[in-house]
Amino acid sequence: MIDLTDVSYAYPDTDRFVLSHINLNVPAGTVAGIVGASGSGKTTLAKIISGFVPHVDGGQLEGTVVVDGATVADVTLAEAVSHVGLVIQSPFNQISGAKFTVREELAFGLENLGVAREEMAERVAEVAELLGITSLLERSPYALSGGQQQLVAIASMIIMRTPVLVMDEPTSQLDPGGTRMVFDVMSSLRDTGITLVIFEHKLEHLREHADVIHVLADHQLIASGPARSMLADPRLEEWGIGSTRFTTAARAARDRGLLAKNVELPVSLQDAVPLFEEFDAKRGA
Amino acid sequence: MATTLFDVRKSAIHRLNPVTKLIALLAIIVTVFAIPLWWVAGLIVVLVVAPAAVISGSGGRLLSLSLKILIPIILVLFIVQGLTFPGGKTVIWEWGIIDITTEGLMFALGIGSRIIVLVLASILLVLTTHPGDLMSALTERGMSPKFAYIISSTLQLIPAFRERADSILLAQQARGLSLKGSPVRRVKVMLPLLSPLVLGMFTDVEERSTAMEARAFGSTAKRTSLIPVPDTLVQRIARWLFVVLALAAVATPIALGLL
Amino acid sequence: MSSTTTTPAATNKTRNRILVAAGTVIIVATYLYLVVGQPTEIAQSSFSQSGLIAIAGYVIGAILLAMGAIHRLPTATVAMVPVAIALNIVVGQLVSVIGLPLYLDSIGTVLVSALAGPAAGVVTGILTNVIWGLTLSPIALPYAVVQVIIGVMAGYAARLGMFRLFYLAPVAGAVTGFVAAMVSAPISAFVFGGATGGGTGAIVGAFQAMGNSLLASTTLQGLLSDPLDKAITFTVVVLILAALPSRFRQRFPFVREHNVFGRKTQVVQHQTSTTEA
Amino acid sequence: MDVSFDEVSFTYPSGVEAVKRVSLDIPSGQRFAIVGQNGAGKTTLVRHLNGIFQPTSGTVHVGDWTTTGHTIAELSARVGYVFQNPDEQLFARKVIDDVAFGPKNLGFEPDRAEALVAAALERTGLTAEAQTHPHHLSLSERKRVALAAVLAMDTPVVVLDEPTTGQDEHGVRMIASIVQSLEFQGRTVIAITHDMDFCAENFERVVAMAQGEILADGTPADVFAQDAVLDTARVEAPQLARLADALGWTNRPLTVDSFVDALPAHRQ
Repeated sequence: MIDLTDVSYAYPDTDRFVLSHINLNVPAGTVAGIVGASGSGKTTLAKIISGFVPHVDGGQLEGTVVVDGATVADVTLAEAVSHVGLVIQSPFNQISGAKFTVREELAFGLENLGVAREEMAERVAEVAELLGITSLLERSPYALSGGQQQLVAIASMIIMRTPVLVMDEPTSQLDPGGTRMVFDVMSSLRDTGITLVIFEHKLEHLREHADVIHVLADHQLIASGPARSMLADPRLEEWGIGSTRFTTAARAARDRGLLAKNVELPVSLQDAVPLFEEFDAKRGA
Repeated sequence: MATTLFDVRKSAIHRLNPVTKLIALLAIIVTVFAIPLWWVAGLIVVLVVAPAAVISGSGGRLLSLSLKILIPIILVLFIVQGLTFPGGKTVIWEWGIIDITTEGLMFALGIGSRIIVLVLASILLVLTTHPGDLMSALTERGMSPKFAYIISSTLQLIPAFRERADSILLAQQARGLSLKGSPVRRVKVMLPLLSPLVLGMFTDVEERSTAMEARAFGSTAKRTSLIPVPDTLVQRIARWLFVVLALAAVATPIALGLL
Repeated sequence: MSSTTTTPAATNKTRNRILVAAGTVIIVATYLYLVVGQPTEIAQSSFSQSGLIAIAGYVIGAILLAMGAIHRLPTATVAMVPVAIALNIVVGQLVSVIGLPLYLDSIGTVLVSALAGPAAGVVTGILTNVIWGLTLSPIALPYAVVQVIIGVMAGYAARLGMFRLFYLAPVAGAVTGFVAAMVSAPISAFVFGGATGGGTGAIVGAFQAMGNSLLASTTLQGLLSDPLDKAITFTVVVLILAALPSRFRQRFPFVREHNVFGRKTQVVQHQTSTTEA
Repeated sequence: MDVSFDEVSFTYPSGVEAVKRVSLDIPSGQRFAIVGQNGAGKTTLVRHLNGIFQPTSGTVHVGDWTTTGHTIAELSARVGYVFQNPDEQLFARKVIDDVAFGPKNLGFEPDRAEALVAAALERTGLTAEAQTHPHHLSLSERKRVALAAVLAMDTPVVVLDEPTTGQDEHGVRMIASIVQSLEFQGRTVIAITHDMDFCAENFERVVAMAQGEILADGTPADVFAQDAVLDTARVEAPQLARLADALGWTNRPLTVDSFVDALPAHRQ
């Protein structure tokens, strides 16, 4: 569904490549997670996949980007955005501001495309149901909590029915409650068959929702692999991404000989529980 | 949260098509300025604006908002023109070097009556029309959707920006910035306040325009709208009638040789 | 930049040029008619249609200009205009909190003109007054043309390189303020009878008492405050722009094309752009 | 410097009662954290310390001062406040000038100001970026500039509003080490945080808030042991505490070391 071949990119008026020789393949219907330290080029990569680089930002783009069968550089931005949706970091900025209720805000993109009124109403109802925001439809988008705003932002992209959705740190500005709300809807999104690319810092959540993890460091895609093994990889420390306490604790336990040498390290709570079950609860009491 | 004056009610005036109200407002303004007689303005207030205000149920707010704007203007108008009107000849009251002329007061009455109509009728429109509905109605009639976007978005952004400006003011004060001192010092204070405000706001714009493009704002398709704007045959006829009345108002004084 | 199909764009271009030209002609004609063509006795009586001509000419002219200008703006600029308008309003209020005896209510307009050009300035200018009309008081509406002129002049000042040097900006601001005062005077005189506020009304009264006509008095009153206020506005804008990172400023196509802030490395390009302007 | 809240209530002009009769004594040199979901009143409460808010009733003491008697600018000499969003305060063209803004406002001797600025840059790992425009840095680095700007003011009390949001691993570690080092200098650190692991590992006292009230006050071990409190405050326990809980352990280790140390005792 997404194919990046040997992609390098430098912003206008600079010779410094913020991304170099990126090769990335995301099969249709899967969820790809991309992790990287602050400043590693995550936002730029999100913009490349969704066509804003080079169509809006200009600059020097090498290699080919093919999304949903279309070569992004060869089509117009209008066509590119019909293949890929982009949810940006700040829900405040994702909301257009052109509309006074959530219902109309959701329809904003469809109005721009000239979709018929009856169809718009149907799609608004459907997407609101999917994300569980039906009760917010008559509220002002600016009167919502951060988490609710982010759900509206995601809904406003889903409604465009793009086969691919890119999310650039969609929970970075949310409290734990809001974060959980956003990750919960990712499960519903999976069921719709959409292809998802998530850029995220929160490793525990990523473990639960992504199929494959790609690591961005030193301007390159430096490693990739299945979610659990990649997110427990000790090299993530060197790359400034870190690891969950589940991973660190299991690693320390293994090094002290408390766990088997060949143990598969956990990333999330679900991974960790079976691993430590042999340590009896009652004895510790 | 919007910052407009819109008064949430469901009166007959509120339910009118926004374009009908807009054309009525324009016709009223054209009429009072085209026939510059104070009693014409007075009649319009009594026969058109006041009844509409009563029907709308927003009369109280209309009165308090308008008076706040009008009292200083009208007061200054009568005092300044009464005292210093260049064409003033007939002195009706004098005290030392101060004298008030009839011509000056008549001039103030003429101008003042029109300002009163302008302010009352405009505020009534704003009170009874949600800006979002006005924008949809105008976009439906061929206004560029970019205008609609800018106006609606500004109305919703102002409170957010005011909040951010406050927050910056506090953040800098918390770093020891004092607002006291000479005017020059206070101009200097503007920099640490404005620079983060501007940079932050314009950085947001970059993100926001990306998000809008992702939602096909740049599309050249003919826009549709989710919420239909209500309209009736009577209103369609009324709108043409308003236009004819306004044109008649412009022509009358010229035809009668009053000007 | 996103590409558009050529044929409709070309016809739009002609239409937009006609709109801009018509708007400009109407505004200029309105001013000349009110100032030059009007016999003084009529202008001094409330029984004349000068008020109608002032409002109608300026408002229609400003709307035509804005209609012609808005189609030229890419989405990135359209998204910037609300921020600029909010800045006009929020800074206007901040200034009164800090307690400065100025308006500084067009900082956003000047800023947007410097970064995105005169067309963006026109749209920001007219819509600032529309927003004022919707949120505060309708008496701002007849003055929309003044903000439009500030936007146009700031945009051309930017093209001419007036924002490259710290001391040129206040000069451009003073000139803009001068024009703004001249253009707004007929509205203050014929629509509001000189009574737009307590302080300004008293000054107009003083000039009339000295034997000036109403129009002359409102013009003189405007000249007392506008050039100074706009000189300070332009100075504040140039200071803000200087404090912003150059990478941020250079992201705007207008800034790059017209070399608004100057750059040692682009001397050749700089000369071509100034001759064009 | 000791700070204390005495029966402090605060109601916004809108009528929202954000803080309800809160009393707290925070002794000099304590590392003190406040947790709770957005809207719980955490930020409103700590903003009383530098006079941004004045209590509707009750009193706030900073050392021997009562905040009502002093302006924000005066209180800034005693309480340094790092706002959540660095972009709301950074304005200068160079990192070093922004960091020097506070000390200059406080009227420090040039030598002292210079030394404090250099030390703050060093501590936040920004010495190499002293001449860079703050806007050219990443969010994680900009947050550290804002922190350096407050550290350079050398205040006896430092308030951190969500210092770890938007930080990568490197940034979180650096902030943790700064919190520890402030304690060595005897300065009081008060932090609001959503990161429970950061909280459990770096603070000696935790207060959980919900709806303007204090639900629990104690060591991290005390507070994170109370399920009812965590539920009401809508916070999750630190990762390893949740693991211990899922395993049915009665004790809840909060850090990697204490968890691993507890393992042998549980071995079957």
